[in-house]
Amino acid sequence: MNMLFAILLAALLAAGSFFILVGSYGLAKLSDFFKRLHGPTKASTLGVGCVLLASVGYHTTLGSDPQPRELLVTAFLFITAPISAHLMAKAALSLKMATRPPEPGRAQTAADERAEDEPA
Amino acid sequence: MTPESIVAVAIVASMHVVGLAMLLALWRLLRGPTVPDRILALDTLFVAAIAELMLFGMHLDTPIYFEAALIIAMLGFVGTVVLSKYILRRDIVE
Amino acid sequence: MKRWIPSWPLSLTIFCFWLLMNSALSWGHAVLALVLAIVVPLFAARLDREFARIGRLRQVPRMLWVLGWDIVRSNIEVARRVLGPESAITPGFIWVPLDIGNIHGVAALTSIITLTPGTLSAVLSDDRRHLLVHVFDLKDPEAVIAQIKQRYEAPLMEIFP
Amino acid sequence: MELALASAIGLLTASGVYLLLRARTFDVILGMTLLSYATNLLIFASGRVVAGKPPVLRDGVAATLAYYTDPLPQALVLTAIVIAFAMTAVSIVLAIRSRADNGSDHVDGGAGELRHEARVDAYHDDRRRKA
Amino acid sequence: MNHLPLLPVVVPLFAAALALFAEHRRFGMVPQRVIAGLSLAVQLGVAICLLRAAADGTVLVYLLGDWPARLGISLMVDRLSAMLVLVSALLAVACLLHAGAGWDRRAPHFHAFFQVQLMGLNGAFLTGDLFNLFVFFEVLLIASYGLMLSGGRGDRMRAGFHYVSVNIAASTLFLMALGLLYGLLGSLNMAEMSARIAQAPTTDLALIQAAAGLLLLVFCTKAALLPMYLWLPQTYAHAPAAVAALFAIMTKVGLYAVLRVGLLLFGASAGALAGFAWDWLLPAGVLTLALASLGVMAAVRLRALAAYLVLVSAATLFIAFSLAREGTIGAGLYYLAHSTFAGASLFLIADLVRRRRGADGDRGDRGLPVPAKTLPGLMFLIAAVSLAGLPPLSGFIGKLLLLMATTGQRWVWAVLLASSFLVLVGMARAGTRLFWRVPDDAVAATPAGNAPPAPARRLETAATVLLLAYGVAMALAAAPILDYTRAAAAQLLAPDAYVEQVRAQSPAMRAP
Amino acid sequence: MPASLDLLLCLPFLFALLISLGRPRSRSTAAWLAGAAPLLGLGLLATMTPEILRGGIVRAEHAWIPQIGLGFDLRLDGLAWTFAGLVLAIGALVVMYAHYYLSARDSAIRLYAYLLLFMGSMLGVVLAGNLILLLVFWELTSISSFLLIGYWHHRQDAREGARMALAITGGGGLALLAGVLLLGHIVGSYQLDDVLAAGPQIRAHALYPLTLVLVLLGVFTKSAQFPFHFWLPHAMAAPTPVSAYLHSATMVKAGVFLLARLHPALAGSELFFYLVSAIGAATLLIGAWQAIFQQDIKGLLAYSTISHLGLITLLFGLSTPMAVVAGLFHILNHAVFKASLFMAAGIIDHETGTRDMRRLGGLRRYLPFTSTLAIIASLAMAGVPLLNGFLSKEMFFAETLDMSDAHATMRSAMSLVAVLAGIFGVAYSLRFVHDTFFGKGPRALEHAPHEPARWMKIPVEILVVLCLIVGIVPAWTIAPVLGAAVRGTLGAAAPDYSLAVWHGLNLPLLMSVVSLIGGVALYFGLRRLLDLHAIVRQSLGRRIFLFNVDALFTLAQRLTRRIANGSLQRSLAWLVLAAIAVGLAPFLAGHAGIEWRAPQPMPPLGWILWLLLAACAITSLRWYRQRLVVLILLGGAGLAVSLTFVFLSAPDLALTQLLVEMVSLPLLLLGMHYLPFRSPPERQPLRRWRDIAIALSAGLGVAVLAYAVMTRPAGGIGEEMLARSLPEAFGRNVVNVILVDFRGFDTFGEITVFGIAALLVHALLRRARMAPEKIMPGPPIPLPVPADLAQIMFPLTLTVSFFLFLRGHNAPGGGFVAGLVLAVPLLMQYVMQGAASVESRFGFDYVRCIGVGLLAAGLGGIAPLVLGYPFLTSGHVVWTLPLIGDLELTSAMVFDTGVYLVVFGGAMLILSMLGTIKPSRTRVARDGVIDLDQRSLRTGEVER
Ligand code: NA
Ligand code: NA
Repeated sequence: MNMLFAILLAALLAAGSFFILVGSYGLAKLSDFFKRLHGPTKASTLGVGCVLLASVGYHTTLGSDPQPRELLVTAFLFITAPISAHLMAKAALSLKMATRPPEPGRAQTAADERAEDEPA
Repeated sequence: MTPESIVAVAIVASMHVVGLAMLLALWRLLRGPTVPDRILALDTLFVAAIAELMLFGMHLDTPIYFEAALIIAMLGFVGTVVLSKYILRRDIVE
Repeated sequence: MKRWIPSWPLSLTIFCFWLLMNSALSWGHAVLALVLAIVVPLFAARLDREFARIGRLRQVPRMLWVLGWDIVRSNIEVARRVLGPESAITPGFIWVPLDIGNIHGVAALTSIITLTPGTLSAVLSDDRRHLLVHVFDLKDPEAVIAQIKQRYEAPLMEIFP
Repeated sequence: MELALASAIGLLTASGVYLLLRARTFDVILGMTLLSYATNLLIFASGRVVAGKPPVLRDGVAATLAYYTDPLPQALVLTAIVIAFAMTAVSIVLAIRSRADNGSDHVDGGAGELRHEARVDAYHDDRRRKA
Repeated sequence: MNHLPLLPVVVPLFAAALALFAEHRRFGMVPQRVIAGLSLAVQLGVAICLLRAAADGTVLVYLLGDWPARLGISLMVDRLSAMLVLVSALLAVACLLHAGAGWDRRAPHFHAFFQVQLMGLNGAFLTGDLFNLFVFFEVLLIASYGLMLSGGRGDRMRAGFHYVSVNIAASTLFLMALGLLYGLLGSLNMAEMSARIAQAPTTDLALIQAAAGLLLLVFCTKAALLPMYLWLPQTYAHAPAAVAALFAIMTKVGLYAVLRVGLLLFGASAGALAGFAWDWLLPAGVLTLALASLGVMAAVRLRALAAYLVLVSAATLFIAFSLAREGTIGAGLYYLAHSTFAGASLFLIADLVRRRRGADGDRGDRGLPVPAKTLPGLMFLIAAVSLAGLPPLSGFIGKLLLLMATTGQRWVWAVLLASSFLVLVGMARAGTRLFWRVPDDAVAATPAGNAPPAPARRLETAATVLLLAYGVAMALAAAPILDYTRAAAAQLLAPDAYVEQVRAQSPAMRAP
Repeated sequence: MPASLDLLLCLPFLFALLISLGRPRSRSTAAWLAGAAPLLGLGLLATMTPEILRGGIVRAEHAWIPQIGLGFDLRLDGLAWTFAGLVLAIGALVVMYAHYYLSARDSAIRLYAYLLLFMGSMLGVVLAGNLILLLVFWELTSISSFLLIGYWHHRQDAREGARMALAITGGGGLALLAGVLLLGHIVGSYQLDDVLAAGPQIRAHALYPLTLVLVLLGVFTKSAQFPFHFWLPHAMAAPTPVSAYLHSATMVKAGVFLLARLHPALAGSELFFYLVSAIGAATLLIGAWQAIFQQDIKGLLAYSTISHLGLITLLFGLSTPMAVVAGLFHILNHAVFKASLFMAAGIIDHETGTRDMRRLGGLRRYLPFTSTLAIIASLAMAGVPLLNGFLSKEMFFAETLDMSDAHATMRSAMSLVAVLAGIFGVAYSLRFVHDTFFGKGPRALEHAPHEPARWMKIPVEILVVLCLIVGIVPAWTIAPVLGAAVRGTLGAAAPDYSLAVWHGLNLPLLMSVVSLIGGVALYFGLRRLLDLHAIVRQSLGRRIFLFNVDALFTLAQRLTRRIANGSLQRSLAWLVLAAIAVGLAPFLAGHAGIEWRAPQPMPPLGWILWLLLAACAITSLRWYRQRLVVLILLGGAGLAVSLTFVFLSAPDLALTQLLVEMVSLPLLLLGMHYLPFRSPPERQPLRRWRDIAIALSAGLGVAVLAYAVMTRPAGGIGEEMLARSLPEAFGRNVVNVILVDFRGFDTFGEITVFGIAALLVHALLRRARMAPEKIMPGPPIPLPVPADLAQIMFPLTLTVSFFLFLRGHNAPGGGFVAGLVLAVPLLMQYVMQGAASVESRFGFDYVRCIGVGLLAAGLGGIAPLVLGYPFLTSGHVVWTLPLIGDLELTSAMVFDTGVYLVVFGGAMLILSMLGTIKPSRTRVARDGVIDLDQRSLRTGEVER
């Protein structure tokens, strides 16, 4: 294995694990749910992305698994992560965990606000 | 240090860092305080698990954990979705 | 042709997908991939509710590049914020008005907003004209809206007319 | 490693048993789920604790227990997982039908619930009298 | 290659799958019933062939997947399993007849469940592999849940939850025991395990005993031995008639497993562990018998009484088997078949009574006497005589055989006879309350809006008569049956030949 | 000759069957049929008489269960011949009598059928040549007498009497069974001949006392001996023909018959002597004394019967040959006069409508003929000379005096008892005669009584004539019969005796005179002293019996309700406790304990995983009442378990566990919707601590066992599987090879379980209408963006599913995993788009899908059968195709396809059924909607 390549892999791994850790750290540390929501959903995508990239590099060079199949993992993660985040945010809003601004173009009344969480 | 050993060390270190990340997520999972927090923590655990799986595959130099990682990436969000949907509507299939 | 291959991009994706998934490239797999590329979309098409169109894919590579770069950039930004003092963060919601109507486009846009660190799409209004976005560190709402519309929505409207 | 796995199995069993002895259908089902984790790990453990030697044969490696873990317990666990899932499905459906038909999610139905409440009341009366 | 041992498992499975296709309102019930009937006919035929093949003492070994028994799963047909397969097929004929009178229409997927239940029973009786036994236990359990619950509502659901929960807990224990045993012995084939137990190092003995103890505990739970019998009266009293009748053999599966595992794994050649379980099975059986007999007396509903009688028979069998001699086991096997048929018939009679009496059902303490009672009364009398162990029916012979085999164990006698007495008193009271009462003041007080009594359906009566006829036939043909059961017992008590035959059977095309 | 013996026994049963199946329209046809059986029987018996009188024995033997020495062996000797004649003759008379006795409302068919059944059973007892066969018929008499006593089952007293008789005689029968088995055990045979020949051997055996007591229990219960005598008066609720038959001549005589039958085997010991004669004497006295105070004629006769049975028992107890002769003689005499008395009582009842002596009296004027007959029979009962009763009573007196000097005290006591009983006997006979036929009365009758039909009296006439001629010329009439009986009983030990009316002036005659005078004096003295009519005697025995039975039933009920109270928690707690005990037992029993071995070192990463698992498990206990929270925690535990599998070399397991988690979570959530929001709090610290203790012990136990097993050296059969997997089963993923090949049969069963579970869910939910506690307000939420993304994913997941299916044999995957990978994304579609929307487009019949899957798996399994290989043998083909290359096909793939379909169909059926439950509108309207502001952030549910 090429030294440079090795260092590159190590760097990718370091970056990946760093972002994963930061995401979790944010999750643990931040005080508000919506702030926490940013940490893992983001950092993890890049973090896991880096690790997967490293894995592709590693297995391709070692020849035990020449296909860059890990890309598929990334692809799926990129499709599903927004779904998760979207629904978690919706759920949190439904539980009134944050006040949300009134939707433009709609008169906002107290009664409406409730109806909004469960749009008519 | 050979390139191999550098990578090997990096892999093992990364595994521990990701493990640490999982512990942080675990803390949030146990602590809450709200249900969405716990859901989020579980989601994070799943994502971290993908990384851990790939790292373990590299550590053992085997592609055998690919399927498991693929499944988590592909379907790990199911838990998050149904739990959130339960909060939203209770009847998750309408 | 439409009857047998409802969606070329999908068939192509599946073809590549199959070849990628299997550990070795071979003619056998190519044939199998071809078969799947024809059969699977036939099945999947039955679930499609809106049959949204796909336009020119010219913008895709640039899009991906911009997206990748933004992800890296804002990941670092968010990491910095997370590691820094929490009091420095000023989160907030904004409604982003949407011009894009194609459902795939809307989906792609919300995904991109969520995937780029610092922003997170929370609610799509019922008329699909507005998207509620949570911003991690909201300094200038207008700037955020402008950036979203210009960097992501515009090219997406070209891909998903 | 064995110590950790054994203690985890023990913990899961204890938690599962405790929940199994609760009075509500859902809690009982939760108990069964935890117990099934414990069971699966226990069967799995009967193939001994071997890290990093999955039983997927590779060329050039002798197919012995020196290089691969015992595959049989794994196959058993797979069967057990599937059956446990089927049983969970049946019990949850039964729980909701039982509640819908009998008006109570107490494991012993409405009568059990009344009995339970009477016992709780008696306990409180007792406490009050002592106080 | 003789595929006979396979058929009792595969035929009902195919029948179940086909029955699913025949389920359509457009087709009506006929195709399903035809499938079920054909399947049962084949099973009956196969069972008879198996019995004849096993009668001379050979052990048919069927290597599934053509792997040697230690590697794969083998089906084993010895005298005992052949007999039990036949008993369950005979019982199933009656239950199917009864259900065919209309219950199968009301219970969705009835025929699929029924066939799978048979598949599970047959599989459990035939398999030679301990984990496979677990699988077939689950097969027959899931089908039994289906049979019990499909088409039901109300209290049956609660009883069902009880039944399912207890069984899941027991299955969990089963798996734990299996895990431990594999870890200790490294095999799941019963014959193989038997050989390995004999050579186990002394330091492993306590562990093996603990694991095997858990295993036997599971079987005892299924067979409803004290203190794990509490689920049974609940369940059986709430199951639909045809199903409760079929369930009469379910406790016998547990007993079968105790017998099989106890005698094969911990038989004479098991060294230090030989016969370790029997010592405490006897007192447990005696206590169960006492409580079950009291339960018979206490039962207000006929179905509950029948359920406690199932318990009585199971406890009696535990006593017989725990003595582990050729005489007692041989007698026990005769009694097993008898009690299965007689117990089942009582469930059918209870249902007949229940439906004829309208709102008061099969309650003994109030309600009108059974209308048009001659036939049901007669059937009840015969069933009662048989179950109480009075002559001249199979029950008497069964009890007689047991008593003869236990001469010298006076307190076993005392318990058996006392239980007979309690059952006699209990059944006499139940019978006179249900069939001999006339409307009195208490009855006049019950609301007049009783549901009109349902008519007797011919098929249901035929099913009951068939079950009772089995009992009569068993009494008449007691000699050959006893010869067989004694030979079966002898075969069980000398497991070495069995083990040898299993280990010697080589695959068709592979190296052994 | 043997054939006619078989026929003799079968006749009653045949005719019973004929009557009950033929259901003759006219009552007289029924009566003729019923009468034909005993008459034909008597004819048959007559053909055998010469042989019997010659001292021979007629036998008929058939094998039944030779292994246990039970043969269908009939044996007619003198004793049997006598009794058979008695049973048949009196039976014939009773049938005739019954024909006139029964009212139009009573079912003649039923009575005759039961009577014949009883007659057959009784004949069986008499003819049995094998003790077990005797027992069979013995119990049959109990059953048929139960039916006969309960004939008028609309009457409470009839039901109670029947039950009492069954309980006592049936219970006694069980004791007798034990006794007989012991006899067989001692002798080594149940053949009567063998047993009778083995008297000394039996009496010398250590088990003799027990055997004797058990047999006597049977005898005494059947023959209504003290203290079991009380059932007999209550059996009088039976129609009078039944009483006349059962309680004079047959059923109660079965006991004393057995005493006679087994006399050579059992009698002759001190124990026998004291036990039997003491009981007999007690019964004799108590029965006679009680009889005096009865108001019901049948009650009086019943107690008199008890007394006479006591007398007979006492005689057999004395055991001397002459006593046996006297006993046998009295059996015959008593049968004759008591049957006639019962019939007379029946006539009185029939004609006056009452049997209460307080209302009767002076019947002599209305029924002169019947009265005469009854008076003669009563005199026979009292032991008046020139009547048959006198003869046997005189012999009895003589025997009490004739005891050896060794039993001097006993001799005095018994003589006294005899005289006393004689006095009482005269007294009650006198009471019957006086209160019924003389004096004032009858009172308050509906119509004046008159003589019954001619034919109804004939049986009484015949019997009374018998009383007379036997009493006057015994030697010409009864002597041969008695002789046969005595020979049959005693064999060579039969004594010489003379049946003469006049033996000269001797002590027994004096005793007779004393008892006659004493009896008259007692009766009239008692009348003077107290108002006999005012005495209402409660039967103490009945009260004790009912008290005991009630106590037994109450005990049974209390105990059963207390133990089996239907509590699931109790069932499960017992199971767990039993498991703990069983697991602990071997270590307490003193086997060499566990050999502890050191564990492998644990990497830090492992501890992280351990922490994840342990924390989730324990925290779930803290939160279990909040269902949503605990499900999330369980999700964490599930992930930890999956990761454990990953690290411990089980990728397939990890995959499966993950997928099952993904399916179980929606499953539980779907179910939760229809359950209350949370578990109510528990505030029973004791209960909780108990459960905690149980849980901890169970956990500790499992952990210890697991540790001990894990640290043992490996050596499972799995190693051979590893070695043979690739060369013989052509798969690299050994776990999958095990699933579809080595142990494919397990998988076969497993998918059946899965499919059936799904079908059960379908059956349970198909038409169920249910409602959640409360529903969310408003219409469903559209989720266009997640729906679109999920829809894009769907074809990809389909492809992955196919991929996993194909690769399973060589890499992690396989049919089960692939099936779930297909199901989960489809479930997502249900979640995002709603069930109706998906099913309208993607209409799958999941039930059929399961069916197809099961068929495919089955067909995949049986395919090798065609080639002569066993079920599930996997074949392997490599096709080399142009362009494509080698195509590997294993027949296990067909099987795996079945797995795939069943799993997919099953999972989808379960989830879609749960997702499409039809809400119960009424419940929804009643329970209302959730106030969203009431929901707690902490638990996500409404807090109450
Ligand atoms: Na289970
Ligand atoms: Na689970």
